[in-house]
Amino acid sequence: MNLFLTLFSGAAITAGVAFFIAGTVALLRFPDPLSRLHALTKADSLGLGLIVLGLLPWAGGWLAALKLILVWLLVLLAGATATQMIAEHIRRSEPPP
Amino acid sequence: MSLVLDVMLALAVIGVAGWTLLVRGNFPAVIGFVAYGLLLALVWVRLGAVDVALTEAALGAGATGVLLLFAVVRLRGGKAEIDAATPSPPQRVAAAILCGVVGLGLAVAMLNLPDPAPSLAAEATRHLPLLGVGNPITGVLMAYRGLDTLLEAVVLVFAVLAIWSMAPDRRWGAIPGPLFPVQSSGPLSLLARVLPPIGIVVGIHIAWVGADAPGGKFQGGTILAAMGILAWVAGLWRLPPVASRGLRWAVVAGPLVFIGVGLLGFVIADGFLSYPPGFAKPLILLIEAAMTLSVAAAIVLMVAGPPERPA
Amino acid sequence: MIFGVTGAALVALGLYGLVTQPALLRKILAFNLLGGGVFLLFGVVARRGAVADPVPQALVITGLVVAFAATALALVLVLRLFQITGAATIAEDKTPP
Amino acid sequence: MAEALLLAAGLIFLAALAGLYRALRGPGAADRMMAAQLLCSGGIAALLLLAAATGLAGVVDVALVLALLGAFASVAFVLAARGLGQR
Repeated sequence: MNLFLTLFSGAAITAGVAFFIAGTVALLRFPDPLSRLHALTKADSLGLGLIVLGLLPWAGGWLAALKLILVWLLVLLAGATATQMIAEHIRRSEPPP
Repeated sequence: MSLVLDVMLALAVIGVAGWTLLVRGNFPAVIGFVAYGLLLALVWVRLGAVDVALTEAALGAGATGVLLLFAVVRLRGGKAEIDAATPSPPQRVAAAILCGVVGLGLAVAMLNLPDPAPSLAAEATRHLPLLGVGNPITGVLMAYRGLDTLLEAVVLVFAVLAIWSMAPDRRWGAIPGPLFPVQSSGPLSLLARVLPPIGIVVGIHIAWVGADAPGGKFQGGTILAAMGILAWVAGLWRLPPVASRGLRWAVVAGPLVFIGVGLLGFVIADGFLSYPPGFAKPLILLIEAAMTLSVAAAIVLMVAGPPERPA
Repeated sequence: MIFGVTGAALVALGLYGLVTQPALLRKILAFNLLGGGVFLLFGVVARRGAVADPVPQALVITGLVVAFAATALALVLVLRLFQITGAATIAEDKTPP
Repeated sequence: MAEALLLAAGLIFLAALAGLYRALRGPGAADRMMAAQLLCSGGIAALLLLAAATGLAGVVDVALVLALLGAFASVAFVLAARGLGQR
């Protein structure tokens, strides 16, 4: 059981890190701000989700695991709101391509 | 591996700080400064000082960012005078050399500090069970150096008064800060409706948990203040006028309770700000609760600024 | 010990910014950089013993809150100066009042 | 185990820094806001990994506070860019 857990969380965290790096590559490569914004938020919300998933078994107790999930949900809420507002800002400040 | 992480973190902090200084335009500088605050919070976690990391994260992201952004928006213009006052290149080089020497001296001093590191950790933790408090930093803040924390609570009240005194006479007693239109729909109103309840619970949790784990009144108060500012910025909460009784009581509640319990020390313990042996924790928690309220109120008022609009 | 040198570097950077930045808002930002560096030095000194020394950490927490209050007051003063004189800097007063 | 977590935290932090570097140089204010948001979520991820690796008490609380106030900072940036409220 323990081996399976270690493999599972290792895989999840590696995938999470991969998504973060993908998000950053997107930020570096994509031409216009809107597509960058889209890729960035998707990548780091999902990346964080996978990392939290990977950390759940080692969180030590149910309450700590719930707190990790709460952190992730807050980041999702925060990311969604901030992204929409930044998109609004981009739309308003630059003419559509 | 942790060494590599520390070096990266250190270079990042210095890089962002340098960038904040050299970038054209106030707006990017403030964004750089908030990033600097975030990185400092990470540095504090690496240094093992989680309480300080909490304070830096809460203050940096929550209150200081908004405060600086308000200033940036209102300080637009004034370009001509700034160029006139920019020091000439030789002056800048001289200043750079001077600051380099100061930095070097500090670095050298930091690298060979006295070998048996003088530390008060032992004394601090030895008396903790007497106080019934688990977190040594709360023990220091509330008991060993209680007077410092009391004076600091009073400093916050004075800061609010000093900011209010900047208002023109005809605006005295008015509502502080600009008017924010009510956001009927859109992401901001969603956030301002969903986040504050969670934030208030988290803020009170962190203020409460401060007795035995990292946390405390300053961190909890700052989070509550940030939630108040969010609701105010989204137009959901109208700041009360400066003259309102409730607001003034909220700001002075913390220091008053602190002084009250301190004076109580004469009667039930052996002096000002000393706690009776078995009864320390309830008193400390009472002070912490009142202080959390006052810190939150003071920070909101400091961000809002002097009274501007008639009631 | 890396963070000790970082703290010293931040103090140097903050001081440089404080001295050379003409705009008052940027001076206040530089001053906060300086403050952050000094607090970092406190943190490093606190960390040197076997267990972290709580006294400097408590001082830093108090310091951070007071530094925020000082920044808030400084910004209000700069705003007032800007409202009265229309200048966001303290240039030598060439024109008599 | 802890080493692996620290490695993951380091990688994420490196990714966040790369994004920060590019975005802070970016012309528009929107790029800079994205940089702050990326650094915030990267910081939170690194903190969670550090919490698991070092077992320090309260580090998850720091991540919680950052998650809570990170959104708030980004919102404040957008509002400031739009010019806050009326006089």
